[in-house]
Amino acid sequence: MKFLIWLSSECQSLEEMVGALKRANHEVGVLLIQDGVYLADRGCSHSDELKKLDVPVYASKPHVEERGIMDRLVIDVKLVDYPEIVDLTMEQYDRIIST
Amino acid sequence: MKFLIWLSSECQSLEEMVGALKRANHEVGVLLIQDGVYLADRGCSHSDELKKLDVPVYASKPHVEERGIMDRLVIDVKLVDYPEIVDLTMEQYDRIIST
Amino acid sequence: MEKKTLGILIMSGPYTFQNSHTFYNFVRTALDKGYGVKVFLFVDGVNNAKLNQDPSPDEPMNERFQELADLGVEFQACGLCTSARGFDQSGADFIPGVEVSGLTEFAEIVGEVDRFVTLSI
Amino acid sequence: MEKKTLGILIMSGPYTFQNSHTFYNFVRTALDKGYGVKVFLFVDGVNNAKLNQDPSPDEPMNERFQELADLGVEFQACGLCTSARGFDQSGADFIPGVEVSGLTEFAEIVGEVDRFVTLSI
Amino acid sequence: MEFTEKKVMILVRSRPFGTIINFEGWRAAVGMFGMDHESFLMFMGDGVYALLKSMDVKHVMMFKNTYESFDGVLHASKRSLEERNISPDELFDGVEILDEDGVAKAFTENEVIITF
Amino acid sequence: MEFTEKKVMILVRSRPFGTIINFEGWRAAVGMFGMDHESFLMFMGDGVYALLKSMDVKHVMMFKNTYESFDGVLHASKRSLEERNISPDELFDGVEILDEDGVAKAFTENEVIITF
Repeated sequence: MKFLIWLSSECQSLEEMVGALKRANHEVGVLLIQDGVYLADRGCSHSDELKKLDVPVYASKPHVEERGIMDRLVIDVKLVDYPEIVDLTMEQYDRIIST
Repeated sequence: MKFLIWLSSECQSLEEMVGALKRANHEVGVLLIQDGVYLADRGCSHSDELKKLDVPVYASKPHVEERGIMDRLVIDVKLVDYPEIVDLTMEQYDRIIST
Repeated sequence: MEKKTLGILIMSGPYTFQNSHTFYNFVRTALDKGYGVKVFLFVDGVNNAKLNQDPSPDEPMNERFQELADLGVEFQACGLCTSARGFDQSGADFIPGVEVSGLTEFAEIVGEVDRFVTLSI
Repeated sequence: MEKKTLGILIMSGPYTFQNSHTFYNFVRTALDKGYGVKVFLFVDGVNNAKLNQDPSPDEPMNERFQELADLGVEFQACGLCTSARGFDQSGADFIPGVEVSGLTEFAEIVGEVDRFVTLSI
Repeated sequence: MEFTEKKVMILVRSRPFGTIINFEGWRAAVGMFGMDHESFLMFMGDGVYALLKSMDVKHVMMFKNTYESFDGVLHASKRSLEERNISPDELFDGVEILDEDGVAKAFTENEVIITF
Repeated sequence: MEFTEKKVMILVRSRPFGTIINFEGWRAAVGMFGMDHESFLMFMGDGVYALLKSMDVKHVMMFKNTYESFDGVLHASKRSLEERNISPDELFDGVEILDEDGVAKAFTENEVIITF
């Protein structure tokens, strides 16, 4: 089963949740949205944790751009706009976990 | 000068702020209120940081009690109710920094 | 094949949190792609539907929510949350198309959607 | 000697955040000790003053804010925040004693108080 | 889609008291029974603080009782508890503690996840 | 107390965009001039993200311009910037970076501190 973590603010328990799902052989993706995009910023002390999870990371392009952190991203994210966010949510993943 | 840190949610930059004031020879106290009281809970990874600051720590008694963490406090706090909170704010400290 | 339906729970009010803007863009795009959308306004989320909001011109919340309702989005608002905040239980304080109901209607939405997203504070 | 005055900025609405409860207990105690209190309602803080709130009986927000106003607390509400949320600029949607004004009045409060506390989200 | 009875997880990650979100999770868990869904109340992260039996339960007692009267079970993540130094005997009676496998299974078996 | 013109610190610690609180800090900083206070805009913690010159400034441009037209200076904590790997050349022109002594001095010299 494919889970999409819709992450809009903090990173509390991200490893706990993603790790459990991965070790149970599920596919997991993380969508950084709103303040969630700071998790990929080089100033965030938790970005290493996210990197180690080794899962696809999507980041909302409008939210990265308005915050001016495009050149500061330290995680290999796929930038997505609303059409792709809808597609991830409705088609590419089976179930959403909002955090 | 005596500063009171009114701490109601998170501990971001607490050392930065308290440390700067202490090293400039000011007196600093920390008042934990609302969710701020979790900072003194034995489950909070930042409670050591607070302990090391070596400043008087006050904790709002009603907020500790309702959360049921009275027996879990790992920091030597002075429990205060509203009359003492008002007294701390208006008389015992000169300036409040809300965080 | 029938298009899937998206369910959303929103618990934050407009202006203070970015959720309402994301909500509009996300839902509007889902509609454009042909999906159905059902929304439950919970806690401060009911504030999004309040009539006569007069914010800065680039955030016309009433027009945006009205637009979504006119495009067929189902909006249910928590009744207890509505009356707690001093708004009319009949829905008279809300944009047309928002129905004041309760958690049973929320549970109904949950049973009718293919994907579910929570927008909290 | 004249008693000191406490200034408070509150930016959260009732119910969702614990601030409003802490605010009431804190301000009521300060009044009982003889201090003056001046309050600016900013952002979602203006929602605290909304009339006809009907929450659970142990959280009678209107009665509590009215009680504080009757005891002499000065309440100013941000006008832009008020109209953005669809409330009457005259203050007609708010409990008596709350004045809809602006940041100049906020700056006035800041100049008139001995201690200042911010209650944010 | 046509209405379908589902397995619904109410995932509570917020702390109690500071905001009302945690308490509203309990309420929503009860609400799911209104349409005959199976309701699965799961506490993770700081949400587990809401399971301390020493807590003032006035805000959740009614929902907790109703949820349990429908045979609803309270679930907590073992790791979240351990990270917060919360031992099982500090929790309400009847809390089921899920290890990593249990957490993964819960996310798989519940068809809808609603976060508070 | 009788009205007194004061030195007022607007202490911005919240992140921009996710909530409006950060932007309202800029507005409040301008508002202080309405009663002839001295207004001291100070960014600490995640608040420093609001000083990235690559940021979309549409929400704050008007306040920023007005604040600066009153000779207001933007201040940032050196340590907050360093902890977030933000170098001075990423910031708006004219931001004054305060080291620990500067931060302590700012808290001492400003008579009122309002947090956003």
